[in-house]
Amino acid sequence: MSKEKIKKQIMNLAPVVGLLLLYGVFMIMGTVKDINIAYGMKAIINQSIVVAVVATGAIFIYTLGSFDISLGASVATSALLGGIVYNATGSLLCMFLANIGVAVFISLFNSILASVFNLPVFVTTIAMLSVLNALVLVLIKVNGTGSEIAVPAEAVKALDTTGFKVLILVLFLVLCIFVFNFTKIGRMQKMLGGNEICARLTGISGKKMAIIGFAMAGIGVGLGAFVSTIYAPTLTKNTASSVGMDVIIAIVFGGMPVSGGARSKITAAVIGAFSMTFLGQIMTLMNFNSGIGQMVKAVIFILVVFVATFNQRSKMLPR
Amino acid sequence: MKKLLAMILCIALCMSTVVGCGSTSGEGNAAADTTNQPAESAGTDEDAEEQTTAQGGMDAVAELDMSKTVKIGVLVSDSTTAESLAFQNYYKEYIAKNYNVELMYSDELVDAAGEKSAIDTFITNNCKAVISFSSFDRMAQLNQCADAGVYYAVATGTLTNDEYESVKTNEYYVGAIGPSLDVEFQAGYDMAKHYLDQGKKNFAIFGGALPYYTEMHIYRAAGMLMAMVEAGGEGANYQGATDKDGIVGKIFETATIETGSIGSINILGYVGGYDMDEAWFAKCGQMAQMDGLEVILAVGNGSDFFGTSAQGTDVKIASVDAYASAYGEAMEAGMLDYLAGKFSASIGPIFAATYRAALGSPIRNSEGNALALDQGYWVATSSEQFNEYYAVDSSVESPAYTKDMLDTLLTADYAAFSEFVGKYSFDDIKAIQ
Amino acid sequence: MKSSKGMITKIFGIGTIPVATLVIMLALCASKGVVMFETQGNWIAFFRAVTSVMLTTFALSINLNSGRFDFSIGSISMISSIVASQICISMGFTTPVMLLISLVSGIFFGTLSGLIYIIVKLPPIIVSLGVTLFYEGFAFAITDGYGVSFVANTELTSFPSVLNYSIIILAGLAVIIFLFDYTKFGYNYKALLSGQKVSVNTGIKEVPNAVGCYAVAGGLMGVVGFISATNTGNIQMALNFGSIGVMFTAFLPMFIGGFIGRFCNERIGYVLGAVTTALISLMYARLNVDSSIQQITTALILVGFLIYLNNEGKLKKLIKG
Amino acid sequence: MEKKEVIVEVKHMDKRFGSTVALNDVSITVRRGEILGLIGENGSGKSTVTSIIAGMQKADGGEMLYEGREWHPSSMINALENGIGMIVQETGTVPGITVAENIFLGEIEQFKKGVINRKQMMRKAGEILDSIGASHIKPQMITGALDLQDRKLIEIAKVMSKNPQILVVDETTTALSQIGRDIIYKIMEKMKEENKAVVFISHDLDEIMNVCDSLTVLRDGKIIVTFAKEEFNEDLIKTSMIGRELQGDYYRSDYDGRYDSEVVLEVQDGNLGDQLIDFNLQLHRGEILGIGGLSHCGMHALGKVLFGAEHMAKGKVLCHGQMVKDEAFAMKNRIGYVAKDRDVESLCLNASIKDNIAAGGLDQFAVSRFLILPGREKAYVQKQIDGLSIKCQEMNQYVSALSGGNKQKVVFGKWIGRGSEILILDCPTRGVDIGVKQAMYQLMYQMKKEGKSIVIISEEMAELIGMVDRLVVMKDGRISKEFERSNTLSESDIIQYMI
Repeated sequence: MSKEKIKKQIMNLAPVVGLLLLYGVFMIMGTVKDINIAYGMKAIINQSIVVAVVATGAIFIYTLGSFDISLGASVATSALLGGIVYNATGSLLCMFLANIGVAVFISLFNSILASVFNLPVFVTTIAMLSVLNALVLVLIKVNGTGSEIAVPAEAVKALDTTGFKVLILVLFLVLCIFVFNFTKIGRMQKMLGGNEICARLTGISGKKMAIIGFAMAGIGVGLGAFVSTIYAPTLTKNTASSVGMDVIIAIVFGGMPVSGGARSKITAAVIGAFSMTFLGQIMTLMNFNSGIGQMVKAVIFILVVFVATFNQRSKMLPR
Repeated sequence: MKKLLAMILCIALCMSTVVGCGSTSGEGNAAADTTNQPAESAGTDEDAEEQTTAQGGMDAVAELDMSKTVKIGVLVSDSTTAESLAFQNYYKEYIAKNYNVELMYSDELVDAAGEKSAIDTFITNNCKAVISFSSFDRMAQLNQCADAGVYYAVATGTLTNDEYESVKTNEYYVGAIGPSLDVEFQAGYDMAKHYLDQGKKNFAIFGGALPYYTEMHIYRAAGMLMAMVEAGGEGANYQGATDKDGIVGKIFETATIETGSIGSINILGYVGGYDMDEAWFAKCGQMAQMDGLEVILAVGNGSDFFGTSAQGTDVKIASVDAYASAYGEAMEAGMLDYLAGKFSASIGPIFAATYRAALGSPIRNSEGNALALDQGYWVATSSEQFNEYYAVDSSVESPAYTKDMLDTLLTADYAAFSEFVGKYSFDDIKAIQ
Repeated sequence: MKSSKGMITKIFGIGTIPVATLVIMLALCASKGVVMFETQGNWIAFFRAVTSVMLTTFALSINLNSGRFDFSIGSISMISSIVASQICISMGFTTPVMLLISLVSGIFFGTLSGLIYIIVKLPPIIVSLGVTLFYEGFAFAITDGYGVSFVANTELTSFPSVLNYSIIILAGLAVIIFLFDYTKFGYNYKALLSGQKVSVNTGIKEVPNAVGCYAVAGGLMGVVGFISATNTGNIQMALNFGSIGVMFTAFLPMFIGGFIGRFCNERIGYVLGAVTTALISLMYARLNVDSSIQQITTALILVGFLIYLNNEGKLKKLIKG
Repeated sequence: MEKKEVIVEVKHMDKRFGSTVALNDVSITVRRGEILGLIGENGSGKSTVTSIIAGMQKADGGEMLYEGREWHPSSMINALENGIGMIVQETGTVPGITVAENIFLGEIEQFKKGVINRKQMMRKAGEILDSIGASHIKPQMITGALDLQDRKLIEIAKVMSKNPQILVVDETTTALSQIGRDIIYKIMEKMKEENKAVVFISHDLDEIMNVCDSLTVLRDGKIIVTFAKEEFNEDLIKTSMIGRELQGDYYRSDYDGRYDSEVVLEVQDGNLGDQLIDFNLQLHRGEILGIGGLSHCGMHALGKVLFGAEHMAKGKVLCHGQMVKDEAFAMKNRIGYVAKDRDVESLCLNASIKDNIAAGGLDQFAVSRFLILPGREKAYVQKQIDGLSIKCQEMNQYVSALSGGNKQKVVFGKWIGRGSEILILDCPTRGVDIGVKQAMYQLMYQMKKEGKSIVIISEEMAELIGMVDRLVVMKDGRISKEFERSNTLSESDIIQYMI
């Protein structure tokens, strides 16, 4: 391997190295401060898992070079409808199916709306964000107590274990890795993200791939909603409201190029989601207040992404 | 190659978390057990104490060992309101400096999941107790704390009766001290009454989080309407309702306040929510400038949203919030006429109760149940009054509840404790001081 | 060149959307027995909405048109108005000074954001995520989370008036038109916008131009922050991307402006786009429309308009044949 | 022959892009009153050296003298202001602004009197356009709405407005029709007469030999040889360009224009705007069909139509009697399409060779047409790399790092690998060096012999004459003439039907 190549390799692994580094810092600081590390790891998994699952699905959208800002609202909507379904049927399976169904429906609606009417997906999702936020309020008003829709805590308690949640993440990740790396779909999506015209002239249907991509993202959103519900079964208007932006941050932090294409990595989401949580925990250990903590986070975020993409600088400013 | 490596690493990481979680959950339990042990031993102490309290009546408790630093987590639901900042200020600037405690604050929480993960973080950091200002899912918070052997206390608002019944015997539930919904109702009632007594007839109401069914706001609004129904003369009613339950029920039905007449009293306008968009600000503006309007009653912060629009009119604004300097200025400028505010030290007693629980000496009521004590507002109706209150409230040297006062709570029995909390008015506290 | 038919098309293209909106909004209000512009307050609210939406639209479009997506504009408006009001309150400055300081600090934070972008050379959307978090955190840190409240400062809060807003609208429009249509900066901006590579190769300096764009956008957002601060006399804090909401208000006027811009100067299109959305906002306020209905309606209008824009050709074909 | 006055001298210039050496100790002398040709394979460094002279980039080493003084242009505008202008190979105009703004791109300041005086700018732009004989372009038009040729003319106008002492023309003519070419030739001649200098870069050997007074050959970043006009010899030049003698035939050698009678692909009554008007065309098994014409005669649109990538307003495209409804259908029926604009339409530059080749053959090597096994994928790609001898370090190398010829090979690999029976090639040898060209011609011929059918859409008459069985000449969306393969066919025969 040439020197250049080694350098490239290191840059490419920057997000992974970043994660390991953050993990190390957390362990060291945790040991020094004598915290309950074992419980902490569990907490970190709990705190990362929803974002990790949703972001992993969203990689399919990002690979296409698209962008979905309504994912958080979508998680909330699907969690709420799932909650309504549970309260009506008393079946967790029904809730699960409702979670997935609703999320996939929303996602497909987004992509079909965009492809039928030739709209830029991103703008469609901005509009969708408003619609879903409003829908959340309406759902809670109509079907809940007004301030919440609650699934009984006992009903989901059995599932609220780290093992189960990690299992969901791993299964979904494996599914996504399979689809992304070992089937035609992943290749076609990367090609579309890299050069849409060329992909079309290679017989790859942008619309079909967008629909598949959004469907995969929808599954991620549905799983996220499910995991979110079993973790915190009381759903309110702000449920999952931070997920939308966290997903974007996680994906980028994990080393995924925002423009999508051939450099897309399916594992970026998980790496990014866990990195951000570790970072948050470290901020807590350092006793930063919200303002300072957020500033430090911002700086580290930019630095990591900067290092990870150091070998991709061009003469012109990126857009 | 590198992709493969990244993938393997990623899967390995997940696997390690699975394996780790197998072991973590085991370890976690073990850890929880270890944390449980002192707590449990504390629990047995407590049981013993309870028995003693039960047998020996209201005897004072033994000396507390305050040599070890106690970590307490604080769940913050809104880190930017005057109230929550005043509270944090009291904890940070006074409590943390005068007691051997380390207070950890959560980030701003917006949902039940946030609460849960914040508590996870507290437990990770070996907090012995959690004081909660966040109310998305209190039962879940309590259960989570109890499972980990961590004491849990509610610092704003109280539990509903049903909720209290279900958890009052939980040894990790310290209790709640704050305005109950009845107190909230009364606060609204008093506010409206204040103006009705002055002969005002034309009101507008700001509903705050009422459209999101935030109960304390609903009860405050209901209190206002109740006062109007009483003052409205023969046959006055709000949408047909004439009593407390009826009015509350009406608000729950529609999540809004209907404008119109209540007997001789008029509700000219209503705005709810915190949309903060152009349309919302326009709604606020036009409400403040309505013809004939005399008073704006806000269930929350009113002057910030209506003050400038009402500038130059005779409209009075009444708010419920905390003692923040901005309100003093607003009162001085005539933009705020009436403030029912929580005083920052009002969260002193719940700290005392939580702290002593963490030290192994929890306080329970005469039946051995968790605390459920009411506490109300300081009402200022003039700038002078505000300044007097504010001087005390904002002081970090001698706040409303000083260390000496709180120290008595650490060893007080239930009767003394509850009496102390019950005397929350400014004058009462001054008298105690 | 300027045939009368061309003129008619032009006037029609420029006027249809705002006029139709005005008529619809008036009709909606009238049907409920409400006079849309009843009080002075209504006029002020309308002009305020036009001003801040217009400035936000300018700010958003400057970078978005060049393919630079900027989440940070909301946070810039917050942080610069905080800096300005803190200074003014402590020094007892007057409103015009606060406006000036808002503008200057907006330019400062915008420039900073632009500098970070050109230094790290990451896609702007990523940089703006970091910058947003940073500014929000910074605003929080310098005010200890309290934000700023100066409700009682009648000097500063007396700013809202139709006249003052009109002055800002005209001045803002004039400055933007001057900057983008009559200066070297503007010409280079347009060239870079649609032909980045060619322009750079020709010798146009992209870096200063990009920083300039951020500076201008920042300055505009500083004024937006000033307007919202002087409206209520307080500045609310936002963390965790709470500040990005401001940006979303500018999309509809931007698209409307883009459409109108085919018939006239694009910036005037943006103003008319802002007028259109301000009319809708005022209608919501006058009729006390519930916020969820409001959100859904606005979103539907946005999607509907986009569908029209992106399928204009097809629609025309459909109508013709 | 008396030596003319030297205007620019490049001495020992070096330039590196990462690890690749673009220029290695290059020295060039440009003289007044002379048209200097630069020729070489892709990546030989000819564009690099001229772009350095014209201020587009900077050298790593060596020195440049311009009229005897040290020459360090800071930008293209800077160079132009000092008298060195260049018309680039790629599009050099910005689409979203007016013609006038393009002409004064980067030097708008001259109209600044407090503010930019738009009227004055427009007037001046009009004058410049008139002066080069492009009065049909109006200064206030939006550039993006013009066709490629007019956009090139704008660039020329921009350069000529500065009255340069040296004009560099970098492969500009490839994109132009005869009219455009004539304008350029005229300008070059005029410059020569005025005792100014021209540096002319082209792939077209005939053209360059016609136009130039001397010719410098570059290879792998080094100067190989410089010929004076009287030394021009096609074979010699070719040999020095590729560094060895061309083995075997360049085009095909036979004049046997026979092919099977079976129609594999046809257009029936096609109509597409002004690109295709009542258009009928048949492609037969084993046929190489050439389509010639001016660049906007509709032939490029025809290529897309044949592949199902563009839909006609009326009429249909049939492959073995079935409607070609989209690209996927076309591929299923073993049609392949090599687009004219390679970097935009045929390749994903920010992806590896593997990704690009594999993208075309997913259904070929995927198990059950779905599952992708890395081993099978690699084997498939390696086969194409070997078969077409694509020069690369490894298959994971990004396509953006390859030379034009190798890029085109990757495109071919994408289509040949999947066993395409019908290939639609739109300007397949555009910007491709001779060595690769020859290989491609031989490949096409080989494919014909295997019974495959090929459509070559080209603006280069020589390659059409050299390769096709049947030549269809298009003009304004219609077929203006059809020629069968013949050894007597000449360019002038064809051109009269194009214009």
